[in-house]
Amino acid sequence: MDALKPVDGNFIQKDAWGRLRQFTNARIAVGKTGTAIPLAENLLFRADHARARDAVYTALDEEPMAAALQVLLPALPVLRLKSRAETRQEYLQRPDWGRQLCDASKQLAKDAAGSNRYDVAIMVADGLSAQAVQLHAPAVLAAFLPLLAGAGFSVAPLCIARQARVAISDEVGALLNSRLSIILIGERPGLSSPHSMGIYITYNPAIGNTDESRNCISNIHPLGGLAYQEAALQAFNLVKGAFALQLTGVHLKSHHVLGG
Amino acid sequence: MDALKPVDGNFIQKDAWGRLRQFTNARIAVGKTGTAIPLAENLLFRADHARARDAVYTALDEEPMAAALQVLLPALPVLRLKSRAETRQEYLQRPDWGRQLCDASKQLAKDAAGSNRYDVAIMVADGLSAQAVQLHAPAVLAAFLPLLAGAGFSVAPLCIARQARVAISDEVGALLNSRLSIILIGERPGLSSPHSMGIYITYNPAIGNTDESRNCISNIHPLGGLAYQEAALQAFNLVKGAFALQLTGVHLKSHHVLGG
Amino acid sequence: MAYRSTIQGIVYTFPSLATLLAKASPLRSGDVLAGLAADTYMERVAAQMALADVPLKTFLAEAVIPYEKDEVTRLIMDGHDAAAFAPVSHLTAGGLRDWLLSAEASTTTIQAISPGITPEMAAAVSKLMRNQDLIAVAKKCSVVTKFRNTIGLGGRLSTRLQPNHPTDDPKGIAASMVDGLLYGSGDAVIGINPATDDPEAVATLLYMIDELRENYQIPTQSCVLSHVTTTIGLINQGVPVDLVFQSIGGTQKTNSSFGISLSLLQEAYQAALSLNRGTIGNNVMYFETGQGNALSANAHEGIDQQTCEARAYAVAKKFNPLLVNTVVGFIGPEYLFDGKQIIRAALEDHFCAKLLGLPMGVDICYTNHAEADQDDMDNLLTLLAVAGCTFIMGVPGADDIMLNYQSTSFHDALYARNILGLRPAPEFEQWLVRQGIMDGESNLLTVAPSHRLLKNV
Amino acid sequence: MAYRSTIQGIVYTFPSLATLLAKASPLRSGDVLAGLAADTYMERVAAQMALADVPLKTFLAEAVIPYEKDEVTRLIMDGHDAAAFAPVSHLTAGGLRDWLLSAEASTTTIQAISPGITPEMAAAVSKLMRNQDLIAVAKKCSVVTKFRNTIGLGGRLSTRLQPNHPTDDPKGIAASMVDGLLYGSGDAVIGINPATDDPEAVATLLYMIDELRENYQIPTQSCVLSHVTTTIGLINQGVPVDLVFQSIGGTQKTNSSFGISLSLLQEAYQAALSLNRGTIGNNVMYFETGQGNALSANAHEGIDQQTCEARAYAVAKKFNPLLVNTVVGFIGPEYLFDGKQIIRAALEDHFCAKLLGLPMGVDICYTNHAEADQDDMDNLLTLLAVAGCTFIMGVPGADDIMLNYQSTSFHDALYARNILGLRPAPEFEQWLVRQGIMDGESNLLTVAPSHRLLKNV
Ligand code: B12
Ligand code: B12
Repeated sequence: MDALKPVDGNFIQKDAWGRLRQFTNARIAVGKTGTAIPLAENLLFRADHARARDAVYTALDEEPMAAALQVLLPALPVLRLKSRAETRQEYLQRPDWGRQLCDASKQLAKDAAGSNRYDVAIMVADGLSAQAVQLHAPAVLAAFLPLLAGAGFSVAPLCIARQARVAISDEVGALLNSRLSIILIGERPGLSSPHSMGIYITYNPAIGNTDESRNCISNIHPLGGLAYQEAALQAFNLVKGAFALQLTGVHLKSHHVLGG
Repeated sequence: MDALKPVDGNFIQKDAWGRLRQFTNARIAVGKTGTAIPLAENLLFRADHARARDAVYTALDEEPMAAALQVLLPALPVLRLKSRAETRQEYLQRPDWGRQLCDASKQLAKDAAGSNRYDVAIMVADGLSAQAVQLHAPAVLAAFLPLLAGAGFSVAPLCIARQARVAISDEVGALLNSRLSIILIGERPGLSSPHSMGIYITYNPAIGNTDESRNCISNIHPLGGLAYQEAALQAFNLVKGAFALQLTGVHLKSHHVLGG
Repeated sequence: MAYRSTIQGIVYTFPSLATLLAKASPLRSGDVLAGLAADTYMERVAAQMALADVPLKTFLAEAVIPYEKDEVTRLIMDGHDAAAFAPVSHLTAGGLRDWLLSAEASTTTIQAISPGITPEMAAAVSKLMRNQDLIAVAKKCSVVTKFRNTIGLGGRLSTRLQPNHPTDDPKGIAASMVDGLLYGSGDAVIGINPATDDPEAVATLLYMIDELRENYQIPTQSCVLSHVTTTIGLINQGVPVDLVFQSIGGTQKTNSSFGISLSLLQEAYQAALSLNRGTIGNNVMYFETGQGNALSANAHEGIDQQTCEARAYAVAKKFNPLLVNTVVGFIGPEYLFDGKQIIRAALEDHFCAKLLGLPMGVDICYTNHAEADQDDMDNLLTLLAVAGCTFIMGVPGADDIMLNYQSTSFHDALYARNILGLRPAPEFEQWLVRQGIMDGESNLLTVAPSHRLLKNV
Repeated sequence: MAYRSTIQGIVYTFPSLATLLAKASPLRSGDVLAGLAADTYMERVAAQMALADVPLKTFLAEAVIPYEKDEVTRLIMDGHDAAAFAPVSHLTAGGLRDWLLSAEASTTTIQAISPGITPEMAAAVSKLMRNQDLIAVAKKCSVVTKFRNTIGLGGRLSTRLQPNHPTDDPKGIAASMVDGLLYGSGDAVIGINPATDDPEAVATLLYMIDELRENYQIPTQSCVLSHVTTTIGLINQGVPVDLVFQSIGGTQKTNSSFGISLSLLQEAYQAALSLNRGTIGNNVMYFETGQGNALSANAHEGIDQQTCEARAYAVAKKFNPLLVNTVVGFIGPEYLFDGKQIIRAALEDHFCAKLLGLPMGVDICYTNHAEADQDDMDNLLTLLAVAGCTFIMGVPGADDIMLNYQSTSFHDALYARNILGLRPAPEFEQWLVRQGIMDGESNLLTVAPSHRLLKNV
């Protein structure tokens, strides 16, 4: 460089494959300066990080959720449950508490079930992104419940579970005398998808089950994730497969379901 | 290495100058393995670290301190003062609060002084190691106060200052209408000297003074530090110098004091 | 047996080797959660002092999980190589730390004793080490594995290209894959985490990568990280599987919560070997581990998470993997609270695995519920590159849009290679040069829109 | 002037450049204490976005502390080199970050523009950088200084031997000094912090080191880090002073709280130059800085601590120092809370100083009231060694028994040199080899009790 000439304005190297960005939300073709990511992209990344961190701490807004669920299954009450974790801080530090109902919620679930038996118990849980279920759970259930009803499965009272982990579905499913338990839960927020929902399905829900005996449908969200309708269909297929094989988990693959 | 022969037991290299350890408490001649400090020494270091951290959080035991000070200057009350920092946590996070008296203490000091004027105000403050002053302040003052008295300096009521920083001596000295302010304070704890005391001396104490206008005597402790008697003598010499030059700080050096 | 040490007149007692190991572990949230951590810093130091004095032989005599109860313990005990152990058998855990750091412990001497070291010994030593020790000794270790290229040579840093997509969309995945390849990434493996466990979807992805690899003659291997049962099924159907993946843990119970066992892994190993797809070597397995996976399945058996983790390496070792990596910050702050704990755990995992002879990579990462950010990852990346880490992940812009966490970007790998003069696996490096992606000095070249790799996508 | 940025529809406004710089700073306790930190992470990112867009020219137009009020501002503005600035004068702060990382920015091009960069510009750029950026760019910078040896050459890492003693006892200090020399430490300087400010005690120490240095013909320099007024007095008395030391800050008020001013430093500089004691060069000053020193004297003038720190480098630069170092974790958690903040600040300080053309070393350290430990220091040490840090401290066993904090040990320096192939200053290295302390490959040799250096102590 001549010390008197301005430095060349084109030191950022653009990538020649920007058009590939249409196929994915991944941060591809961001270019580089030296070996580094250009600053503008780094700053967007940081803003997304700040947003994803906020998503972890946003609480579930119970009223509208309860109302939405009530509409979907008007005949039964909506149960509002809570785990043993009182605060978000506790939730993050004590995953074990997030897997257990608090005493009041236990009683509530027990009383609601009475001696009724159901095929399927369904929970909507905040998990690590309350916004995820807030945004997506009602729509997915709106597609899913009719499929269940059409196939003749009986459904327990819908539940909202706050400060909950996946495995709380064991306890809830068991208390509701259900043969299968389904939890719609906020996945941990990502930079590009802070509001992504997962569905976990467990046959024979019982405290102490571990993950090899569940199935999972993941990444349900409208930002390039799994569509609501498709998620509902996959869940329904797994439910059918589960009742057919009388199990969920690693031994239930979708080809079983589809008769493959 | 022959895979069947035991590894040589002498892989730690000792240093040939262990005898130099008699001259210092520094961690010299610790030997090495490869380029690393041998584990035994690392573990002692860690234990010392744990101890030094504890020293930060040990509180000043006010009763015995007050009793000891009372004995040293029976004619006047001992003032028990507190900074604006309520807890240790606050003290550590808000050094600015540690430099200011809480309102009650302000009043106490003002009332105690009344319209009296003194040459020297003396404080004993926890600083970052309450144990340091707990262990050393009474002994140093026992040597120091007679020197002051002998030279005819008048001394304000002795003060205990909790959760205090060096600069609190400005406010206390000013409230006690004193021409010079002396604070004996716990220095931050070190691994080898968790209980080391410093003395800071300020002529014309006034809120807003900064450190260029103080003098300092440091590292007073019996583990190879400055001896009590010597510390008292140095402090006394600085006081004499301060009154002679009518200042303390960078322009007061010990040779002024000694007429050098 | 009880263990003991004294500091300033206070006697600290530890009822068992398991407790001693747990209390000697540097502070981390998972051990606190499990109720296993030392109560005070001083108690931790006391445990380290007692642990330093434990003869290595004790680790063979006192199993942290009973032999009868746990197949991982049986694997460790039955597989122990007494001849390799002999040269260090008179040492204590502390003595082993001092020896490993000494000039006497060279790459070859460490390799010679490695089969005599149990995971618990490695864990014990790591707990006594500071970070610089973990780095310095790991750097001395050398573990080389092969499939279609050579992983783990000195002066090299490989990357797993991780082109995930939330719906496993082949186009989306291909886009990220090309992006990665043009950034010089993918020599360790092109490895996709599938969002679904549907065998057909997984097969589609395997065919797609295989075609790309064949088309461009890329000297690397592919993997879709589905459950091992899914992969076995696909092998049986003749789908082109290079590497078999599985997450593993250090207790039988953890593995069973993952739906696996040693015999299932053995079955998968045999199936993969039978395909004979490696061109220059036969390391066909890829394992992932990570502190906290046992506790998160309530399967830790009262063992601290770092010791559990080291035990998982015995499982990995058994199947001669091409790659192992610890997903160190992946599970979340419940197990590793912040950047400091993640960094420490990563260095421990890397050290222990290398000492035990594994080709260890690290998923340098954090989740959005952890107290960590890119600065912590930059630190860890630099430290691991100095320590001679085998491979790291390559994720577009460091943001995994399916797994929802941040790992290392393609750029990060370039930074690490550049700042320390490290290069990709030799066969892959030559390919990059041939493709005009990199020059002979490991500088990335600017690629024209007409580049071959950009043609079919 | 007000600055602005928008994220997801929310507009963030920052009333002044000073506020913008403060809010853009990565989180640290000192800025929170001063009430200057961003309220939320998102606000911090917004500030960084706005800062990235600020033209560099704005930094010349808007002084963060008024010109009339502060002699450091005057030094910066009056000393600005417009010709050197010209090549980058059209860039924004963000553009400068991108340029510094680009291949175009080589060691020489960075050196050429350096006199055109003000401390505030450097601070701004550092706030936009992640840790890997700070490392990568610092590594490209080169600053070489000389007195009796050559400091700052590529592939070298020097150490200040710091043999402090709580009562300045010459025997105790000599013991630590010999320990350090036999560990290969002391090429940057043999520098004692005195526990007392008594000129006679200081003189005694200066005579002692000078004699030792002469006796053994050690190609290095000495320093007693007393107040500059004390040192000037000693120079006038003919005491052998090699380097003049002083702690400095980035505002006039901070310096006055230290009892100094630019003219006092100028006087000291002239006095030291007049002695003409350097054999191969004339860099005679040694400065220490450290984030938080301004705030701790309530002299920060509403400026964040990292910007204050960078401004101190303008003061240092004026006097062509042989050595500058930031005592990064020295003051305490009030200013840098934990290992993470200490590491970040150290990398910022090192980067800014190098960019501004200073021979920057780092006192890699922490106090016992901070949330940090040896692992954090190992991390930072390794990172700085990769970044090309000029020198670090050498304290026996890392424990300074007078200053009451932990710095780096002689062993730490050996670790860093060994793991990265770094060597001491060339003249000193040759001396070590001649003395049989080190071999030609930078390996420390075992020294016999009869070694010359052990004779007179
Ligand atoms: C975190 C995570 C893990 C962690 C779980 C530990 C923990 N405490 O969180 C670890 C690393 C152990 C893990 C392991 C595996 N995982 Co996983 N995991 C995830 C991830 C990234 C986030 C999950 C989440 O946010 N949960 C929400 C919170 C609130 O729930 P939680 O109660 O705190 O945590 C529970 C769940 O995460 C559950 N879980 C995690 N993974 C899996 C996988 C399956 C099949 C099931 C049933 C449950 C399950 O385990 C936790 C403890 O109960 C998802 C991707 C995503 N975007 O969601 C993949 C994901 C769910 N995992 C997946 C897979 C394939 C696996 C493995 C089978 C991989 C393998 N081959 O071994 C293993 C084994 C799982 C098992 N059967 O036990 C796939 C599932 C594909 C599918 N549709 O079936 C996903 C979608 C993506 C992926 N490829 O990794 N996983
Ligand atoms: C921390 C420290 C500093 C910090 C202070 C910032 C801070 N907020 O703490 C910094 C790095 C800025 C500093 C600077 C200097 N220090 Co200093 N410092 C120390 C140290 C290591 C610990 C002090 C301590 O524990 N204080 C106790 C706590 C509770 O007090 P505090 O209210 O929180 O903090 C105040 C004091 O630390 C005070 N202070 C700190 N250093 C000095 C020096 C002098 C002469 C005075 C009067 C006050 C003073 O300033 C703080 C703010 O008011 C001591 C060594 C020791 N073992 O004590 C040396 C020590 C006190 N400093 C010393 C010196 C020489 C200096 C300098 C003069 C060096 C120089 N040439 O510029 C400068 C300038 C000081 C000044 N005039 O302003 C000498 C004093 C020798 C003597 N007997 O006069 C000591 C003994 C050792 C040393 N060589 O560093 N120092």
